[in-house]
Amino acid sequence: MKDKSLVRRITGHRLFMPLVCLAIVLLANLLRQPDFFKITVKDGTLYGYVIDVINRGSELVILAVGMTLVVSSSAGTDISVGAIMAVAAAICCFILSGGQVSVNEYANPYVLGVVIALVLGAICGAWNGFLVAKLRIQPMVATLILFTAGRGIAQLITNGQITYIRVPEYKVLGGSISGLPLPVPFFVSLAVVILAYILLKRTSLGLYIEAVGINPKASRLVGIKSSLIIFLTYAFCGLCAGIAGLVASSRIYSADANNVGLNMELDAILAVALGGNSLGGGKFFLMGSVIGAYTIQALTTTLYAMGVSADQIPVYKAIVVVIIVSLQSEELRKWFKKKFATKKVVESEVA
Amino acid sequence: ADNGDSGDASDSGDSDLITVGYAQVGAESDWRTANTESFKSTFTKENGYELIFDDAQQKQENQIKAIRSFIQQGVDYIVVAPVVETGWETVLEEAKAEGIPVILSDRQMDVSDESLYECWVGGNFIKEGEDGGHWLEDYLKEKGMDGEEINMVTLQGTIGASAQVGRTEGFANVLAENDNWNMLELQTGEFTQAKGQEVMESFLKKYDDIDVVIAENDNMAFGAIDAIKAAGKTCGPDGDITIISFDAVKAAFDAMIAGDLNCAVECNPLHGPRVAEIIQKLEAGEEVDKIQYVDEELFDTSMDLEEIVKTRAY
Amino acid sequence: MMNKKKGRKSILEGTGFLLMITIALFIVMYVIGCLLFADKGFAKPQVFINLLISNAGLIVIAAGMTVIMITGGIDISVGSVVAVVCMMLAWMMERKDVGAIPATLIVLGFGLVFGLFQGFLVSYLKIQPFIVTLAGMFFARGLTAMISQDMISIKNEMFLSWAKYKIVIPLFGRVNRRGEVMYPYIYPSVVIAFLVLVIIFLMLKYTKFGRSLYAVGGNEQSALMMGLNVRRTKLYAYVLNGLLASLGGFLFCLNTCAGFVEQAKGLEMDAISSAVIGGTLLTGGVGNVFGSLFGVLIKGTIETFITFQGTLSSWWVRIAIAALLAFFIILQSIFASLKEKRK
Amino acid sequence: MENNVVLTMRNINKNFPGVRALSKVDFTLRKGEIHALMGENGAGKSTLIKVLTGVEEFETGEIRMAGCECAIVNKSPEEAQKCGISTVYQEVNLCPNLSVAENLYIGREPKKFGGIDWKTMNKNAKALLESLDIDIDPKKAVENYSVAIQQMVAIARAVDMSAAVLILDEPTSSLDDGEVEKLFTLMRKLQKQGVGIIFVTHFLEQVYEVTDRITVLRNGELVGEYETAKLPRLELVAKMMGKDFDDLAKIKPEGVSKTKAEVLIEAKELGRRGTIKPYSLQINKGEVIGLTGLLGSGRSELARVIYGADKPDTGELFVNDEKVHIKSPREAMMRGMAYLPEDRKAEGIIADLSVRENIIIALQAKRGMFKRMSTKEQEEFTDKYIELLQIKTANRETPIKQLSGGNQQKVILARWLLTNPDFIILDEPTRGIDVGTKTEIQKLVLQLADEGKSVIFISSEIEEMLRTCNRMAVLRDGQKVGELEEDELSQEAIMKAIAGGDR
Ligand SMILES: Nc1ncnc2c1ncn2[C@@H]1O[C@H](COP(=O)(O)OP(=O)(O)OP(=O)(O)O)[C@@H](O)[C@H]1O
Ligand SMILES: Nc1ncnc2c1ncn2[C@@H]1O[C@H](COP(=O)(O)OP(=O)(O)OP(=O)(O)O)[C@@H](O)[C@H]1O
Ligand SMILES: [Mg+2]
Ligand SMILES: [Mg+2]
Repeated sequence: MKDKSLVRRITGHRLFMPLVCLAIVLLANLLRQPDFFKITVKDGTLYGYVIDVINRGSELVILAVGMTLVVSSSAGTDISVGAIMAVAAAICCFILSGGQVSVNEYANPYVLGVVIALVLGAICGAWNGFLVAKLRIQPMVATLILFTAGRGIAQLITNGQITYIRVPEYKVLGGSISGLPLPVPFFVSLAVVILAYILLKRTSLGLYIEAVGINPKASRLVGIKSSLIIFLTYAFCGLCAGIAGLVASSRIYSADANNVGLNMELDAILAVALGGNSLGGGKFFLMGSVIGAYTIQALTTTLYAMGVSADQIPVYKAIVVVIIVSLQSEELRKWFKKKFATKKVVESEVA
Repeated sequence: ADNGDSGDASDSGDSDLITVGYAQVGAESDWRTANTESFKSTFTKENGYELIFDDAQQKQENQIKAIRSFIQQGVDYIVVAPVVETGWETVLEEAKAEGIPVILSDRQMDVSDESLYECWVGGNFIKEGEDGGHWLEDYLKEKGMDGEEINMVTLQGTIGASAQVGRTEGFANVLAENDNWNMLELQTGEFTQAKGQEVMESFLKKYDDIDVVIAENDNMAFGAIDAIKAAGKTCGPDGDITIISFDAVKAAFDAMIAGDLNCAVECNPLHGPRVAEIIQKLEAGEEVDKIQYVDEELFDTSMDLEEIVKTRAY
Repeated sequence: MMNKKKGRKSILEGTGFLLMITIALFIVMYVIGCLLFADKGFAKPQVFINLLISNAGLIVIAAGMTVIMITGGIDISVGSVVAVVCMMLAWMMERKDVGAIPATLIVLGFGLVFGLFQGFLVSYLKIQPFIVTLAGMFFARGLTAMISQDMISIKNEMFLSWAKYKIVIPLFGRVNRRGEVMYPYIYPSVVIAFLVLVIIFLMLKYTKFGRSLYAVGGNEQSALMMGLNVRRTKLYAYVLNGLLASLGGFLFCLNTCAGFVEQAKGLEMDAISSAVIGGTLLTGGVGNVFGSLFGVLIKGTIETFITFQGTLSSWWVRIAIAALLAFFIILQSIFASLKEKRK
Repeated sequence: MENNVVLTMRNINKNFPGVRALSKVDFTLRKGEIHALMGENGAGKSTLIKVLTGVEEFETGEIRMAGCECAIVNKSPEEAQKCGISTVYQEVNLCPNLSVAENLYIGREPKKFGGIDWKTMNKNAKALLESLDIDIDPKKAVENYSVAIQQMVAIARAVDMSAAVLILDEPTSSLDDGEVEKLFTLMRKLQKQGVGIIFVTHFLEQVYEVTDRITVLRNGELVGEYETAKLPRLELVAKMMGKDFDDLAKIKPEGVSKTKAEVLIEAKELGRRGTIKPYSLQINKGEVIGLTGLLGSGRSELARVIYGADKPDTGELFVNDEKVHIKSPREAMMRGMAYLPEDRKAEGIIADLSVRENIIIALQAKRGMFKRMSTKEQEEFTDKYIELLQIKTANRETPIKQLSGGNQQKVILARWLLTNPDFIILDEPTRGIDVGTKTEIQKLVLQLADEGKSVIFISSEIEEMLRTCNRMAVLRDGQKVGELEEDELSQEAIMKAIAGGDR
């Protein structure tokens, strides 16, 4: 009896399904190619497919955190995060290179570049927030503006060139430090997740965001500034995109306006959904989104490892996504339960 | 220019300027930016041209729209760097009906009627691929490895892009002549550094003994270099892995000078002057060749790269 | 007295209002274009007609998107569906020697089945439309690559004759540089697009299914409790949309006559933004296909502005399009909130 | 099956996670009978109806209808309608974006040439509404009308469709006496035509006025079925509550007139274009002011501009003699105001949040974002109010949307009491609340006043107002037309003032 309730508590937990899905993806690997889980040590850092997943998934995790809040508070998605990543990367490289196409030392202090990039990311987010919260434009349409303009702005900043920062320290954010067992991006994403978690749990912001997302009218009447909350989530999402942009830029020690964060917005939204969050706003599970992000990355890395051609990967991705979301579907579960229940009744009647 | 229509741009203002509409692909790479710059600096008012520039943001639909718009604006010449090779019949016929000559740049067009365009200017991607292959043959011979089993992988460009198709095909031609060459896997890195790096990481985990990496553009080669280093291996002339790349942008010279990259096959983006030459010929009523290759070279670490890079425009 | 005031208010009420703003802004914009680029011939009828010719496919797709958005859903797979439709057409006709008519029927059937599948996931398994169609988007794009990684040109004669058949409008003739008289012309795709628009308009306004779409979008729970079959309504909406997406793809293919992997990337965003500009709400329950037509035309006009301008760098093009889009969206939102205040 | 029976439900069981909503419930509906379904909040009335009409599935049991050989199971309201059951659910369920006419006829639109005949539909709608004395434009979207009008529209729809069975789940909760009377006339007409009507209400008078039979539920179990005429009121209440019930007529301490005339809130020519004409109103400390008027007379609007829920565009507001500019509910709240909105579903509950979160959210917002209440504190408060207001919920973490209508209302009330306001606006606080609790709430209001707090009390029930209010403001067509002092208050005087005969 007690066991059953424990099982039920575990299976009923909101993170259960997302975790199961991640486990299934990993398990499939174990069967197909056991060396997926082989981890060796190179230069004092761990090395292997699993580490790749953790490493490459970092930007997605960071974006998913911001996206979760946006989805929760405004019942809409921010499709401009990929473009904002490019903008942040561009401004950072522009400042550090002083306008040159390629430099071997910083033209300006590193901190300056990073701070301005993050501020600009937040400003882009704030612009989205202004459109959504103040002008009441539907989120997807509001963010369509920066989605369209973002890469243009990034190109404008870098004058259409890929700007290289060939300074070893610049690669640290997206690389690894010997002595640190895991790549740096993982720690960056960890920091973002912890920061967001503390912000949401130590203050009542999390509650406000959910309330506004579920019923903005009622929230206003209980004294929550709905539009301010929505605005803040977008600004925060922009900030997250800025951080992700810096990591992505550091990986290639350059700003590639066309390709930094390309199509990342879709994966970020997908991560939120795979984490068991409703895109209709309201209740959110931050950890679910994080797990969702790793699930997507695990899938991508797996498919690469299996040698699936990159332009056919989407087919497999689609199939896995459909299976995962179907598994999480309330309706399907109900249907199974009913089938199962009737069977049980029949059995008991026989007995 | 001849006229007939009151709305034509050629009639208004400086009627002695030749109006050229240039439908560019976009600004997706440094190569492309250099290509655009070459056109903008060639077709200036001082040189007797008026350039109407259109950027298609990598979308064919947009280019078709732009060409239709050029026709309505009554330009004298239309230059197109097609996003893709296919699907131009209808709109080119519209241009033909209006009597506007069309010149292609960079990529070719697959049309049933060759008279729909005047000529094509661009690099020879197949030759680039072959050049890369032949360089490798020589290089291996030099190192005395010509008899050995050589394992290689390819980071392909965006599948379907002319550069990808041509370079893959060209290299495959050379590959077929060398029985000891063993192509382990081809995978697309979509012409980007980040993807190139990701794919290379995956290759390195799968195969322990990669000798050669063919990167179908420089950016992917940079990604591959990082991945190789992260895996604790070395590359370049003194390293475990030989890397051949294409395009030869300035950053590639930096990589070769740094000793990370072995060889870069040039893909020349400076088409503007060549197109201007052709237009002058057409204005003079002369015939022009249908296919016009621009000159392209190959660079490797045996050359005096420091000097060469100073002369490079892109 | 109160009543009179109410009567006047009702003119501004309802879905018609945003549509009116959209149309008015379109006209203003077009006139500005004519004045700005008078010397370049912006005012030529063919310039306007080209908007329709180049966007015939998009018009049909936006109509389908409008239907979906009215139910409160979204479909971001349409761009990929267009790609796969074009690829299938090209591949069947060029590689497999299938005739143009059977090939067309097959792709329409494909769209139907694709829509059915997406609709099933959305309405019966209650999976969020964005995610379902995101998966659909991935799937269709990947499928395109699986069919062929080549660029395939369509050379099928019957197909090309459809694509190139000019319907000449014997008005506003002018003489071209060869001394021939040129009349404005349209292609059959424009006629098909308009037919589709009219049919969808009538369906939305005059059939039970059409009204159910609005009811479901307005409040799904209420629609259910009022005795509508919400699931079936949504399912049919996605099936219809799938069909329209493939038909749109067919028209798109008439314009480009080719199939390749990268085709029609981002077309879904064009369709969504066109519908929104035309007054359709992403939240559901409000929308009009003719609004979406004007949405398409407005986006087309913005692009035409930029080609006529003709000196912008690549990045300025993106920024300019976005700026005009922002200007338009913000203006619309201001008008809408003014109306809200007056209420 | 007896031959005059149209519907029987036998042994119906229905569980929600953690709640046994219905257990072995039987129900019989006869031809041409009006059958009241009674019970406290959360007794399972709405659930029984939802089970019957296919909104919710049930585990075991049997439903039979006249004319059908075998047991039926409705999978959706659509199927129920096909069986001849038409329903008005407790929460108004209309499509806000569609016109009134469409809401009336959707799914059964008049056709012409194969398409919908809009002209006929609008004409029919107009006629149907006029038969109920509702004078609104059927072409306008439903969202333009107040809850009460919407409720009338929903009723009109159900009545117009009713074939064999008509179900009305608390249709009268937001209607005034006049409207209720109209509804009853209609019900009687249908009764004569042989339609069986299930009627849910918490108003005992209404039960005794129209119904023939009563079925009482308690805690999801059937208490019994009685003929209305043979069941005295007090006995009915006792059956519903499971215990005896002291008479609630006199709860207002007679003669304790409020002598303190300290003004807490004063509105001077406050108004908002299009909704409420400028009015002045004084609210003293420790006073309960009632707002009365016909449907749509602007009672809610009057209150909303004080709270800043709607921004006033003329006039001034003074709190404690200090002139204030309240631009948002938050500012009003910080000045010690509270507002329990009329439309519970749209403006009250935050559906997916738990009972606990719904209760503490206002106090949390008042304290500020960075002063998060500890979980322990939150739980203590929640438990206190669940106990105090007898909120029926599986536990404090249950999402509020899973509570019965009346219990949701109690949660919202708890939310505001928790903020310890000086001035509270209660817009229809007893809507959908059972007799027992209703008395509790009325007592609570008086207790608040005793503590020196001021209350604006809006209710469509005049008796309730008489019991609680010290003073009443009368509204007509968005205009305050008068005030009635304590000693003038009587049913008659109020009716007169509302009707506007001699004023
Ligand atoms: N969707 C649901 N999920 C879980 N529990 C529910 C749900 N709907 C109702 N309940 C529970 O079932 C019980 C019966 O609720 P029901 O709505 O039938 O009460 P009711 O008699 O209509 O009360 P009221 O007079 O307040 O409307 C309540 O305890 C309620 O909490
Ligand atoms: N009979 C009616 N005809 C037209 N509009 C009405 C009618 N009744 C109400 N309304 C609308 O409702 C608004 C006022 O409703 P409000 O909610 O303030 O009324 P109320 O006095 O609070 O009554 P209740 O709360 O019982 O609905 C008016 O502005 C009007 O638009
Ligand atoms: Mg109920
Ligand atoms: Mg009211």
